[in-house]
Order: sequence, then C-alpha cells, then structure tokens
Amino acid sequence: MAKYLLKRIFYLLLTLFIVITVTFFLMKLLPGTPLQNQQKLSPAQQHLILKQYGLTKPVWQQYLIYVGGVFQGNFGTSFQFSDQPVSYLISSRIGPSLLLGIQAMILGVIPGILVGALGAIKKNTWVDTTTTIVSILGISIPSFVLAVLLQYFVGLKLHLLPIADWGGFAYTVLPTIALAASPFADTARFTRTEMVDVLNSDYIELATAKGLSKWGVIYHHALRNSLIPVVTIIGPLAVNIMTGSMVIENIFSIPGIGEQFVKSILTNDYPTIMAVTIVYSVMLMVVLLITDIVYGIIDPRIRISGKSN
Amino acid sequence: MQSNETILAVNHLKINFNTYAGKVKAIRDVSFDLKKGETLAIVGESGSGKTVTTRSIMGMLANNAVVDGGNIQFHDKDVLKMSERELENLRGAQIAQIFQDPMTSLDPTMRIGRQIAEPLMIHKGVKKEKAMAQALEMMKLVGITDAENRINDYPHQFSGGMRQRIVIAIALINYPEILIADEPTTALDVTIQAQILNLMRELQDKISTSIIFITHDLGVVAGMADRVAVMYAGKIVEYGTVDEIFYNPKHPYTWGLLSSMPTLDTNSAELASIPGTPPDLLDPPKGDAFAPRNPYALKIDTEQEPPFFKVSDTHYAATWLLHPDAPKVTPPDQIIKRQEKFAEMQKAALAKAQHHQIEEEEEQQ
Amino acid sequence: MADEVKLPADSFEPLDKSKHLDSEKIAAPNLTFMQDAWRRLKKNKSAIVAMIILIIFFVLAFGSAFFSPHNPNAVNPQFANLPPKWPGININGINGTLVQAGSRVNAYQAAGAGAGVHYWLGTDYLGRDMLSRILFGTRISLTVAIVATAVDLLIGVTFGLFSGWKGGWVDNFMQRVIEIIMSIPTLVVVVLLILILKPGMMSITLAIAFSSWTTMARLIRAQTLELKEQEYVLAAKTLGESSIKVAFKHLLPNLSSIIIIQTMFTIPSAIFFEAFLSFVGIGISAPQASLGTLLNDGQKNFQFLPYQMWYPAIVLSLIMIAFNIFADGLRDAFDPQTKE
Amino acid sequence: MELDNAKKVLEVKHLKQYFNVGKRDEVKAVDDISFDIYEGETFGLVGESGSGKTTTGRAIIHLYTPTSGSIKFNNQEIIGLKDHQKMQQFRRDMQMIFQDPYASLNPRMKVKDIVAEGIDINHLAKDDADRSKQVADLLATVGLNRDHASRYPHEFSGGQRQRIGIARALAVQPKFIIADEPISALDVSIQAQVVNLLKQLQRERKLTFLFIAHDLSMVKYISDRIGVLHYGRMLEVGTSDEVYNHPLHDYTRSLLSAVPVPDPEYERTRTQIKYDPKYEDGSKKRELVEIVPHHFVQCSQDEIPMYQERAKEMGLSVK
Amino acid sequence: ACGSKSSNKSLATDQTLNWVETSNLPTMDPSKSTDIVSATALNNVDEGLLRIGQGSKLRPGVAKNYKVSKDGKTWTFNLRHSKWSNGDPVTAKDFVYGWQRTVKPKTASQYAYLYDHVKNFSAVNKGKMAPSKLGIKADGDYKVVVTLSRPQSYFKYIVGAPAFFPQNQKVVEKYGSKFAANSKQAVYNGPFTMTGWNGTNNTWTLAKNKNYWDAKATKLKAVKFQVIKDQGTWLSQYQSGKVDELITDGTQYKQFKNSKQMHVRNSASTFYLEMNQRKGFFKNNLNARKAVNMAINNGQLTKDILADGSQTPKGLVPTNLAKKGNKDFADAAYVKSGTEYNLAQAKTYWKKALKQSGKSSMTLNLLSDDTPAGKKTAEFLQSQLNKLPGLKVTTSNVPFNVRLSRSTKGQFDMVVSGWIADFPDAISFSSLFTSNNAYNRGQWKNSSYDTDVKNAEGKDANNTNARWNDLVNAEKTIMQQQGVVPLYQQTQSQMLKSKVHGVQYFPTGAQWDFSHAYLSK
Ligand SMILES: Nc1ncnc2c1ncn2[C@@H]1O[C@H](COP(=O)(O)OP(=O)(O)OP(=O)(O)O)[C@@H](O)[C@H]1O
Ligand SMILES: Nc1ncnc2c1ncn2[C@@H]1O[C@H](COP(=O)(O)OP(=O)(O)OP(=O)(O)O)[C@@H](O)[C@H]1O
Ligand SMILES: [Mg+2]
Ligand SMILES: [Mg+2]
Repeated sequence: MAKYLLKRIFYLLLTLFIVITVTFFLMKLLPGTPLQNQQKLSPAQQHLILKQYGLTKPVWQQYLIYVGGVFQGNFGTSFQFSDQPVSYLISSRIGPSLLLGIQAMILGVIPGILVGALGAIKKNTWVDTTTTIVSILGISIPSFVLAVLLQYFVGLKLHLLPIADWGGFAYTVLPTIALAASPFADTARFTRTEMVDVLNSDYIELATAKGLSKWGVIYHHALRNSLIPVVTIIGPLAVNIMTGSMVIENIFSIPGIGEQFVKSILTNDYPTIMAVTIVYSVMLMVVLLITDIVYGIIDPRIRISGKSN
Repeated sequence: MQSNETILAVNHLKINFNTYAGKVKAIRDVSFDLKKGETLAIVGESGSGKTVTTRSIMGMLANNAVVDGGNIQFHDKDVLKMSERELENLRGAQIAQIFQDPMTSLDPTMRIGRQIAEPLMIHKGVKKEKAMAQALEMMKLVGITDAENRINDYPHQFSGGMRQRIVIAIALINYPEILIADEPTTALDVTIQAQILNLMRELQDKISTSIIFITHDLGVVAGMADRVAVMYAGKIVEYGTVDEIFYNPKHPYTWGLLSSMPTLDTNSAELASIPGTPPDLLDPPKGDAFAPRNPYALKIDTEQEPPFFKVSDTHYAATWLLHPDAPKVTPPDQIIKRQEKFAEMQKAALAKAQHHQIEEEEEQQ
Repeated sequence: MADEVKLPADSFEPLDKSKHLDSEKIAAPNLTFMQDAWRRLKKNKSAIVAMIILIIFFVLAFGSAFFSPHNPNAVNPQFANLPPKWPGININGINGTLVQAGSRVNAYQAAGAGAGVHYWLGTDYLGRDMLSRILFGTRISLTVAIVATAVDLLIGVTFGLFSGWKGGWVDNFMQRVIEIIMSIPTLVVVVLLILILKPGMMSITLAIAFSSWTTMARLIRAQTLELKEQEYVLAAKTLGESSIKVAFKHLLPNLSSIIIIQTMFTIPSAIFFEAFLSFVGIGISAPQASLGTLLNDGQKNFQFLPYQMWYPAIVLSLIMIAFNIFADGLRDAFDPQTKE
Repeated sequence: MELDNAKKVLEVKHLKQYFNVGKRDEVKAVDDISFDIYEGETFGLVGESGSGKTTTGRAIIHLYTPTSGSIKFNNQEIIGLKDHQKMQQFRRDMQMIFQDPYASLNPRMKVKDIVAEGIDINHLAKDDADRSKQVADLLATVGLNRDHASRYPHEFSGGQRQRIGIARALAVQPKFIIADEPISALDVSIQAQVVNLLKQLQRERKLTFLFIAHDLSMVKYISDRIGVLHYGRMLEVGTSDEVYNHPLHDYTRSLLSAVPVPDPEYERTRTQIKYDPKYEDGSKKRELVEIVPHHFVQCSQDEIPMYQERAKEMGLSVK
Repeated sequence: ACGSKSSNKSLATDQTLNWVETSNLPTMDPSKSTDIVSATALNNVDEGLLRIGQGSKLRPGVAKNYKVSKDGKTWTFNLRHSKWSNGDPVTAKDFVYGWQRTVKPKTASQYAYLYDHVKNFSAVNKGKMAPSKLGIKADGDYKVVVTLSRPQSYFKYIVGAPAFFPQNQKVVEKYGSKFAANSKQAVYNGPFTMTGWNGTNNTWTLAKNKNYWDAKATKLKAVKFQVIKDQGTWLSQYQSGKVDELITDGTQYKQFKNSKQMHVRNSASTFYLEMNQRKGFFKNNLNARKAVNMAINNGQLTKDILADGSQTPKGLVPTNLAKKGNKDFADAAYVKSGTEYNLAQAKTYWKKALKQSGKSSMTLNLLSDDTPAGKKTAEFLQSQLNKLPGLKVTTSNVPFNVRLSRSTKGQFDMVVSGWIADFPDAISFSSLFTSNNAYNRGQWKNSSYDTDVKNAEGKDANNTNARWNDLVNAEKTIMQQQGVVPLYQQTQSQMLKSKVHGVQYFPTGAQWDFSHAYLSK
C-alpha cells in the first residue's frame, strides 16, 4: 500500500510537471497582457510595464523562473488583481466554489443514486419512465437556463430564497440546485444502468433465495455492487464542479474561482491560469487516486496494488 | 432416514413465458412429490425446464412468467398463491437453494461470514454476533479449514470448491426442510465435485432435509439420488427410484442419456448419441416432443402425447412403447446390460427378502 | 393409466425415418442482427418517439436551408424584439403583444409592422426571425455535435483500441497521455485550440472533440482489454488473421454498443459545451447562431422577452431528451441479452 | 498401435509458460513439460482446473510466446518463427476448438462468415459461389444444414455452436487440432454427438488431436494416449488404457477415483482416494521416467524403484 | 449641499446605499488603479488636489485654491488642513511622495502617462532620473508647486485623477507590496473609508469618514458595493430592492425608459469604426471610407439595435465633454456628412471606390469585441455594409485584449473601437489620430490635422480661443476625410431608486461621487 502510494505520487508529480510545462508554453500562444488599460498605453509604455512583469524575457527564461517560483510556492501575481499573489487569489476564492461543489455533489449524487435505483427496480414501468425523464431533464437543461429560472421563480416571484450574492446558507441553495442537476442526472443514469445488470446477477438471485425482501436485497447487495461506475464518474465530475462553474458564479454573483479562471483565460492572465490548472490537475489526480482506493473499499476484488498498471 | 411423509407436491404445473416471438411453454404439466428426507434428482438436458420448476417452488419466477395451471403444495399451502411476504418467510428458511455457479452466486462485496449469517438474521431475528458465531459453526460444518480466520474474507479469496461450500452453508444455516440444488457441481472439476457431493450427502444425514437435486450428469445422479425424474422439453418423461431409472429405464430418452455417457470401460467405436437438438418450446411439436430424435418413434408419437404408463409402484414412464399394443423394441446394448443387471438385483433382493422371512419365521418358532 | 382411449390400429407402427421432423429446425424467425435490433427497438415506444422527434429535427434543421420562412440572418432593425404572433389567434403569448413597463402593448403596432407581418416565434434584437434562427441554430448545434462526435469516434476509438490491444508499456504510456490531457482543464485546451485554429465553427467543433475523446478512449480500452481475451478473438488469431482485420471484424462490432452509448453521451455534451462557450463569449461567431448562442442571448432578457429563451431552451431540451431516450433504446436493442 | 513407427508430428520439450514474470503474482502455469504427439493419434490431456491445460494448448498454437522450451511441429521449430510464409502454413496446419461455445463465436457475425474466416484469410475460395459451397459442405460435415449459414450464433444451442466452431477449424484443412475442452460446456446427450463427430473426422481426414478435458471418461474414450497434468507439470503419460487401468501416480489414482459413474451400485461403494500435493514439492528434481514401456511417470531417481514396484504389483512388465 | 437642511426631515433612517459594480475591484492602490471600479472607489475614499463633480465641474479638494503662472507651466496649490483616516495630517509631502511613487518605474503604474506634461516625467519614468527630480515640490506642509514641461490647460482636471492622489508614506511603506491589497491595509483621506474588502471578494463597503474635512456634508452612513456580472441578476436584485441602481441594457431600457427612476447619463465615450489604411483597400480611398460611413444608419443602431439610450454621435468627440461658454464642442465641430446615413450616396461612393482600386468585389473582415454590445454592433454593421454592391463583410468577435492586440498590429480591415476621455477636454480624443499616434490603429494620416493638434498642445496651449479653434478644425478635418466613422456615443441609462438623491455623475474617469448623496424616506 505504501509502495503503491509512493508510486502513484511519483506519477502524479510527473504528470503535473508535464501539465505545467505543456500549459505554460501553450499559454504563451495566447494574445493579451497584464495591462488593464492597454488601450491607453503606447507600445513604448507597454514595453516598459511588461518589463516590470518580466514578460519581455525569452519564453524559456520565463518558464524557468516560473517553475522555480512554483517550487517555492510562488505562483506570481494575478493580472486581474494587481496587488494579490495568485496563491492568495485562489485560496480566498476557492472556498465558495468548494462549498458549492461539495453541496452540489451531495445534493446530486445521493438522490441520483436513489432515483437511479428506483428506476432499475421498477424497470419498464411508469416509475422507470418518470425517473428517466427527470434525470434526462437534468442533463438536458443548460445550467444557465436552470439558474435563471430558479432565480426568477424561486427568488424574485416567490421570495423564498435570495436571488444572488454570497452570505449564509440560504444564499447557497439556488446555485447548489443549479449545479447539482448534472451530477444528479449522471448518477441516476449510471446507477440505473448498472443496477439493472446487477439485479440480473446470480448473487442477487441467491440473496432473494435467502428470503431477503426486495428492498433488503437492494440495500444490502445491489447498491454497493452498482456503485463502481458511479464512483468512476463522480471523481472527475466532482473536480469539475468544485473548481467552480463560471456560469453559476456569474449568475449568482458568487465570489468563486471559476469565474476568475475563465476571465484569466480570456485575458491571458497566465499566472492565474497556471495556478488554477495546477490546482485542477492535483485535485483531479488525487481524486483519481482516491477513486482507486474507494474501488478497493467498495469492491474487495479490486486490489489497489494490482490496479497501478 | 426416509419417511413417507410428503412435504412438497407439485401438481400439473404449467408455466409459460411471454416473449417477443410468442409464448414459450417452458413447463408443460409437471407433477411430482418430495418425501421427507429423500433426494429427488431431476435430470434432463439444457432447456428442459429444470430451473424453471425449482424457481417456481421458490416463488421466484421471472416477470414474464405466467402460471398456466397447477399448484405447488408445500405442507398445506400453495406456494403459487402465497403473498410476497409469505414467500420471503419461506425462502431461505424452509426452502433453500444452492446455485450452479459458485463463482458468481456470492456477493463479491460482502464478507462471507456476513453472507452466511444473513438468513439467520432475517428469519430468526438473531443478533449479529450470535449469527456470526453460528455462521462460523456452519463454515466448519461444510469443511472450510481455518474458518475462524476466513470468516471475514471476501468471496474472491476462495477457490471455486470453497465458494460452493459457502453457498451450501448459506443454504443450510436455517436447517431448511427442502434444499434445492440447481446443478451445484456443474461448474466444478471432478475432484472438487466429488468433495462437494460427499459433503452434501453427509450434511443430509446430519440435518435430514429433503433435497431436490438438479443436474444433467447421470453419473452424479447415480451417487446422490433416491428417486429420479427425467425431464424432457418441459415435461417429466420418466420417474422412479434410482435403481429403476438406471437399471430398468423404459423411456427411449433415458436410454439415450444413459448410453451416451461413456463409462471408463466403454470401448465401442461410436457412442450412442441422441441426434438433433431439443424442440423449441415456442412451438412444441404435436404428440411426443421427443419423437423427432427418437429412433424408436412410433406413428402415434407424432399424433398424441403419451400418458404415463406404470412400470412399478414407484416407476412410471411416458412413452407409447409401454402401451400393450406397441411393438417390442430392442434397446441399445448398454441398456440391455443394465436391465440384465436389474434382473439380477431383483432376484438377489427377492432372495434376500425371502431369507429374511425365513429367518424371522425361524425366530418365531 | 390412460390406455382406455381407443387408438387407431396403425398407431404403433414405427415412424418412417424419412418423415422424421427436422430436429435441428430453429423455430424463431430468421432475423439478421440489425433486424433483431430493430425489432427490439420498435418495441420500445419511447425510443421510437424519440427517434421520430430526432428525425423531424434533423429534417427541419437541415431542410431549413431550403424552406425556412425568413432568412435567418436578415436584419430588420425596426422589427427588433417582436414577440411571437400567429395569424388569427389572440392568446397572450402568441398574439404579438407583450408586457412593457407594466402594461400590455401590441409590439407589432408599436413597431409599425403591417397586419401581414407575422413572426411565429418572434424576432431577436436585430429583428431577425426567431423561428428561422432556431432552425438554423439547431442545424449548427447538430452539426457541431455530429462533427465533434465523428472526430471523437475516430480519435477516441482508435486510441482506446490501440492502447488496449497493444497492452504493455504502449498501453501504459498511452494511458499517461490521456491522464495528462484530462488534467488540463478543458477550457484551457479549448481556448488554446480556438486561438490556434482561428475562431469559427470548425475550430470549436474540433476543440470540443479534442477534449471529449478521453472518456471514449478509456471506455474502449477497458472493453478491448476484455474482448481481446475472448475466445473468438483467439480463434481469429489462430487462423492467422492480422491485427487490423481482427480489430475491424471482431473488436469494433462488439464495441459498437459501447460506442453508440458513449456517442449519445458525447452529442449532448458537445452541444452543451458549445452553449457554454457561447456563454463565455467564444462560441460560434455572428451572424451564425447555435442553440447555445440563442439561449445565451435569450437568457439575458428572460424577464421581458421570455420567448427568446423559452423556445431555444425547449428545442434544445427536446433534442437532448430525444437523444438520451433514443440512446437508451438503442443500447437495449443492440444487446441480445436484453430480457423482454 | 505401433507407436514407435509412427511419425512424430509434435514435439514439446521443456516447455515453460510463466505469466507476470518477475512480479509478485508470477504464475508458473506450465512448468517444464515435454511430450510428443504422433501422426493420427489423439493425445488426451487431463488435469483439474488451473493445472495448465489451456495454457499448454495455447502455447503450442502460438497464442502465447513461451517463457522457454521448444515446440516442434513437423520438425519445424515454432517458437520464434519469423518466416511469414511458414507461419501462415503453420496457422493452416494447426487449428483449435475452444472450450466455450458461447464465447468462441463472434455474436455479431453470421455463421457463414465465421466459418469462412479461415477461407478468406488464406484465399482458399475462387469466388463467392465457391466460398458458399465450401461453407455449406463444412456445415454438412458437422451435421448442420445450409440454412444455418445465414444465422447468428445466438440462435443456436450449445451443441450446434460447438459444431460451428469445429467447422471453422476444419475450413483451412488442418492436420492437427487442439480441442480445448470442446465438450465441457455441453449437455451429456450433446457431448456424445460432438465426440462422435470428432472421431469421425479423425478417421476421414487423418487428423491428429490434442484433446484437453477434465472429464476423464470422455478423454479415455477418445484418446489413444493420455497425459496427466497437475500444477503445470506432467505427472504421468501413457496409453489411455494403461493410465486408466494401471495408474501409477497417486494423483492419477485420486483423479480417477473422483469420476462419477452412471451406476448407482458402483457409486454406493465408491471411495475417493485423497491426494496430498505436498508430494510434489520442489525439493527434488523430478523427470518423466518410463516405468513400463510407453508409460511414463514423473519421479526423482530415488522414487523409480517405488513405481516399478507398483507396476509389478499390477502385473505389468517393468522396463 | 443643495438644500440638505430642508430635506433633512425626509431623510431615511438607514442611510445605506446599495451600489453595483460589474467587475471586481482589482486594487486600491492609487498608483496602480486603471479601471473604473477602483477609480470610483478611490475617488470616494481619497481626495486629490481638486475634485471633479457633477457635469465635470471642478470643486476644491485638498487644495483650497490654486494658481497658474503666466506661461502655464507652474501650478501652485494651497492645501487645507485635513486628516487621513488614521489621524495623520494630509500634507504637501504626501502629494510629493504619491506622485513620485506613481511615476517611478518600479511601481509600473499604467496611468503614469497622464503625467506626461509634468517636468522630467519621461526620464523619471524610464528610470533615467531620480524620482525627486519630478516636477513637484512641497513648499512647506501645505503648499504644492508643480512644474510642467509644456503648458497644459486641462492639467486641473488631471490632478483630480487617482494617479495624482496623495499617499501616506508611513502607511505605504509599512505594508510594502501589500499596501492597499485589502481595505484594512490602507489609509483614506476622502469622504469615505473602505471596509469589508479582502482583496478579491465581491463586496465592499464605503463607510463615512469622520476625519474627512467636510464630513458634515456626508449624509450617507455607507455605500455597499456588490459585484453583479449578470445583467439579468442585476435586474432581479434591483426589482427586489436589494440594490438601488441598475444600468440598463437595451431591452431593459425599453421597458423602463419612461420610468421616473430612469436617468440617462452621457458618458464621454465614442465608439467608432477604424479602417485600416496601412495598405490595401482603404488607403487613400476617401470614397471607400465615405461609402462605409454613409451605408451605416447610426440612428437605427442606437435606437433599434443597442436601444439602451446610446446616442447618435455628432462626430468623434462626444457631446458634453468640452464646452466653450454654452457652445458644446461637438456642435461647434459638427460636419453633417461625417455621420450621415445615405445609402444611395453610399453606393455611388462605393462604386467609385471599387473603380479606384480596380476591383469588382471585396471581402472585408470586421473586428469587434465579444461583449453583447460589440456583437450587436458588428452584426448590425455587417448587415448594413453588405448592402454595398460587391461587398461581403465577415465578422470576428474577440475578447477585448485580443481586439486591442490585433488592432495595434494592424491585423484587421475594419475594427470597432471605443474611447473614453480621461479628462474633460477634446484633446483626449483629438490627440488619438495624429499620424504617428499608437492609438491611431487605422493609421489615417492627415498633415493639417497633425498641425492643428500640435498647435493645441504647444503654441496655443495657453490661448483658450486659439486652442479651441485648432481642435474644432482638427475635428472637422477628420470628419470630412472620414478618418474614422463614428458609430455611437455611449450613455449610462441608469435606473435609480427614487429615494436616492444627490449622487454625482461625471462623464470621465471615476464617474460617481457619493459624498453628497442621501436617501429620503
Ligand atoms: N424468463 C424467461 N423468458 C423466456 N423463456 C424462459 C425464461 N426462463 C426460462 N425460459 C425458457 O424456459 C425453458 C426452460 O428453461 P430452464 O432454465 O428451466 O432449463 P434448464 O432445464 O434449467 O436448463 P439448463 O440445464 O440450461 O439450466 C427454456 O427453453 C428457456 O429458454
Ligand atoms: N494470461 C494469464 N495471466 C496470468 N495467469 C494466467 C494466465 N492464463 C492462465 N493463467 C494461470 O495459469 C494457470 C493455468 O491456467 P489454465 O487456464 O491453463 O488451466 P486449465 O488447466 O486450462 O484450467 P481449466 O480447467 O479451468 O480451464 C492458472 O492458475 C491460471 O490462473
Ligand atoms: Mg438450469
Ligand atoms: Mg482451460
């Protein structure tokens, strides 16, 4: 196990290094500068300022300086917030994104599993059809449309919840729902598909023959065995959602990282892009690692050390 | 061991399956009974309806199954009329089942101790610790060595033979009245198969359940069964005691089965095989379903289904060959040999019985 | 037992061997694989409805080049933002009126449109016909989806197949490549590609495809690993079949259902991703429209011009739902083990 | 059968097939086995599950690259054979019938295309009509009718499928067929059909068989000689009658005692002989030694007398 | 201060104004501020020598008054006694320190160029001269003397910009690179102080500064800012009363244009079309440029397409930017043809233009922002220009940065650009299009235009009338020559809750001043 972890961490660092390198050089293809009022600056003035940022050096030098900085925990200064180190930008804005992401995953995945299981159990009945349609709706409506509808009806018309802004729990409800739609739908569909298979398997038959009730069979045997594919999709999905949705953060005025990330891409704020990319990669790879460990927990047949290849 | 108390009676069971292509008539009037403590073997080739029959006894028919008639009396209740609740109480408590493939019939994600204990916890409301203790006992009983250490293992950590033992332990933990073993050894190789069969015999002695044993392997039947029912295309075509079926078979299908198995001393150039394949139950032929593959087929076989003809009190066969008007046919050599042996056995038994009588008489004197 | 019945005298004559029924006859109808799948699909009513809806959308979207009621790009500024108006019907919502500053006004009158002017689904901010634009947008969205899917299939399937088939260090290396691609946020990849390839429909499509094929590759690889141990693949090998042929004759057909399902996941996500790119502002460029850009425009004015969001949203959702249900149906249809 | 005069078709020498070499989960699936197969004979390979039967078969037909050893087919070394022409010829001469009739037919191909695969690869058909004819003939050979050609495997029963698999193997007119448990998955009544078919083919086409099975009664019936495999090692080789009637190795005896026989009388008295595999530990170097003429047992030098003793007890003439 | 006494009665008890920004606050460092969000905040929490108020009128700030020397090169500001929010006095040294800090190269201030008339600016900014050589001196604690290298009549406006604010050396040096990185690490001398800004969050509050010299005039307790990026969300927040103002977009404007809450405010910005005259079609082709201009119906663009209150431009220089007496610069320099729509005429010009270039048809690319307005404009222009025979227009909507970098490099045929004046003087626009100016992306060149602008900045700098005429002439030239095609003048159509009073708007720079705002019941 320890050896396996070490190996995985080595791969993780290697991948990370490649990701950093690739992204960095690709980044340099993007037009744009840290200049906010580029429009008002003559090229000479621009050059002067870029020099202050070290952006006039050859790209490979910038790369070395950057990588060196990363190793010291220095991700540079954001072009969007001229006084803020990128590390601060991320640490101060990732909180809301993480919170929403986690809430949305919980709100999406747990009901998703239940609804998916329900569909599988009642296969080819109206219950199945209904749950399928509900879950398909979840992936059929773009999140920004859902967000707008929620905002308008729940927030503005019914005054039930705040329309936007960031404060207590109440402020997280609508964005969480809007975000949860897609994990909900995906989980429900994957659970249903897998559960249908599992329900046809011999050990479910044996469980029934033991005298377990229908729900007993589902709860004790079918559920756990249906979860592998769900776990597989949850990982990357969670990372995507937790690193912030630009759409949701924009619409609900949430001080998250997603929106800054998109903006940083559009403005070639490469310190921010790089930092978010690194955070994303690390999260993704850690999540993949966790996924593999969870596989082992859910399904004892999968030996962790055996999966490394 | 055996008694005459009938604990299960299947009467005129008819089961159809609705499929795209039409109705599959899987069980076409099957009747048999099971006595306390006996082993009834049901043999027949793939698709003959063995599994469907046992599933109906467990009340576990597929969604598209339609019971077209008949009943299944367990004690004095009809299993087919039981509510889901009653069936749940029946399964795993009074009637238990062992499945064909030990590799796939254990939940891969649950520790085996828990799997064994589960029926106890469901039916007897036994607390977890106690149930686990009993599970451990059961594991020892089915011959799992080092059971204490292995109770928390997962199925994949066991070999096929071990897993089948665990499946048996699960089935037996509530000491069911009836144990249904649906091809319990087909997936195992001969050495393991022999062990498992021995185990089942031993266990039956200990807890005296009745066993319905399903297989297509007559060698296995010979070692296990008290009585045998031979199924073909959704019907029972012959039933009797194990000796009657093996040494005095009357149905050409039984002949075919017996002679297509080489024994260790079969040396003929060609095995007597049953040509062709079983009929499609979507559209069972008129008359005797076996007729197309039957070298002894009579004209009437294509017109009318044969009724059961009585051979002895315990032995019946559904073939027109037993009709008094039917021509006498010569069965395959092997069968003739078997029948000769049967005659001998009968004679010996008779002699023995007489001997007994004499002794008794002597004693009385 | 039952021998009381009188039987005809000749009943017990041995059966003429030549009259023996063919015991190897197969009673089920002779169906090809596709027929079989089609039959199963036909039984799945919702899948059929979904398929019909999809066909209708395809025909409308791609046929709209010939019969759309207006030129989707014809700008008509004085008729900007007119609500839907259906001739002869006076129901709020489709009678050309809308609520403005708290009172219902006849927008057509206000814009000076004659009695003969009808926009079935209203107009947008440049006075373009929404119906035509939705049709046009559907066409673009579907095209994006299809092209993206095609590329996805080509790269993803080939990559996964190769990786799984080769195994060993090749596989290991290829998996690492996928991991790296997965580790770079999609948006970064997409923006870079769009910039390298110049903005436009083609580059968006390719960008989407480029970032979406990893899932396909992983699925195909896993399945290939399983399939290549199948005995029929071994049988082909013992016959001396080349790897390429094995891939095409044995692996691909048996991967087809996975490919179909994954494709049906790719299509909606491609359409969505395009919509997201439009939201971010790097989607299809004007005057072309996709459902995504239409939604994005409509979403902004939802309160006052709700129809501008509702109609594209309904069309998009319908297409998505149809794709999903159809995919479910197809998967079941292609699986011979589907229990009926 | 005068074995000595017969021509050796296949010579397997010190074949080793290990999996995951060097890893913690290394498996010595086949561990140094040697045997020969003569033209026209059927060599039966028996042994319990996991003993390496399939692996042996697959190594011989070059589905695996063996860890070491030599496999000569018609005096041609197969391991490391690079010559494409010769390889192609080898692929035609040697064919395989697989264990699982459900897994060995591609579910998405029509029967005719399955059967014709070898014909297509080796361009054995002049044109489409010829191809159809060949397929029809092959189907007839295995007892299926030509209508079946346009159907899909899932429409067939297990026995029929296995016959399709046989037809596929026959299509390239092989001389040597490896049958890997071709009947294990079949019903008893169907098993006989397939076995009869194989025997008939052997007679008609002068085929040589490597017949793998765990059902000893069938193996005995079909084979001329038998090899007993255990834990990847060959424990005993001899003519089938010898091995069955005069088993010398304890393992063979145990195996034989486990075979169920359709005879209640016999079954009631049968006792199973237990076998202790500890006997096979790697402490001594063991090789196949000819104890009785043509009857080999794996043993170390110091065990030879013990086996000779056994043979004598059974009234065999020790070599 | 207008009638605050009389309206006291109706003052609401909670004097908290809820304001909205559409993007984040990137910095509170006056030297680094470049954007309108930070400018707005800084203008309310800090104060320079002078303040710009309603309608671009100057008000005294820290300077009670100022004097300009005859040659227009020496400006003397007399400071009042005022305090920083931490109690320190605001002195002339703070100005000297702040200015030097802004100009010195290490700061990398992006607005330092505003100092270009200040003596030694270039050398100091390039690091060739010590910051102390910059043309600003403290004469005692309360007098600032500024020396310019050339006269600059509008310098008075410039000193109101954040880049010219005083900076408290003690505080700046205490926090070093973290100075003004959040609301706590800064000190304020304006009507408000800032709280609740952690450097990256979406909300912050301006709270009344008790130490401000005119604190008694500040009625508001707080101005709460909230960042809302989605227009629809903003509307909902406004409707639900969570925020007190809403800058409407086209559709919203249409809904609300008759509302009492609607305030249409001109901003000093013009959007115009530049045509690439480096080489190719538009070079020396007046007919082509005129054709393009006349094919575009500006009225329709502002009224039907943007429909957000934007106005048809009179020329390059927006209305309400500069005035002489009652005469608006834009009216004075109006050239009818420069913004006229006449499709028939356009087609005639176009045919001539094609003939001149010897082509029969033409595909031109139009570069524009990817903002909603940018897209609408581009699509509209495309549809209009496509009416010219033989012209096919394609569009590229790109992010702001990309648009700038492409237009600077000349990678375009036509580009929609916009400019907002930094200070209320026509020169802010006129200087853009001199021959070698970097902002002249189309590189339209005209020597009489160059001369006029040069005179306004040099020879006539101190002569108000002559300077005015120079600039009017320049404007007329560029319009007659169609150096650019003006498209629209941007406005801020603002919905403001009727309880809000006294918010001051000015069309350049920081735009909002809350120091005299209050809420009624
Ligand atoms: N759910 C079902 N739907 C349709 N047909 C079914 C279903 N279950 C069983 N059958 C059919 O019923 C017949 C009897 O099947 P059953 O499984 O009882 O055979 P079996 O004797 O157990 O065979 P095997 O030895 O293969 O297990 C077969 O023809 C089978 O195809
Ligand atoms: N590709 C492989 N990788 C690793 N181990 C393998 C592989 N193939 C076979 N083995 C192992 O080699 C051993 C011999 O396997 P093999 O399949 O040859 O046995 P077998 O005698 O054919 O058994 P069965 O009767 O179950 O078919 C087994 O322990 C098996 O797990
Ligand atoms: Mg069965
Ligand atoms: Mg095998």
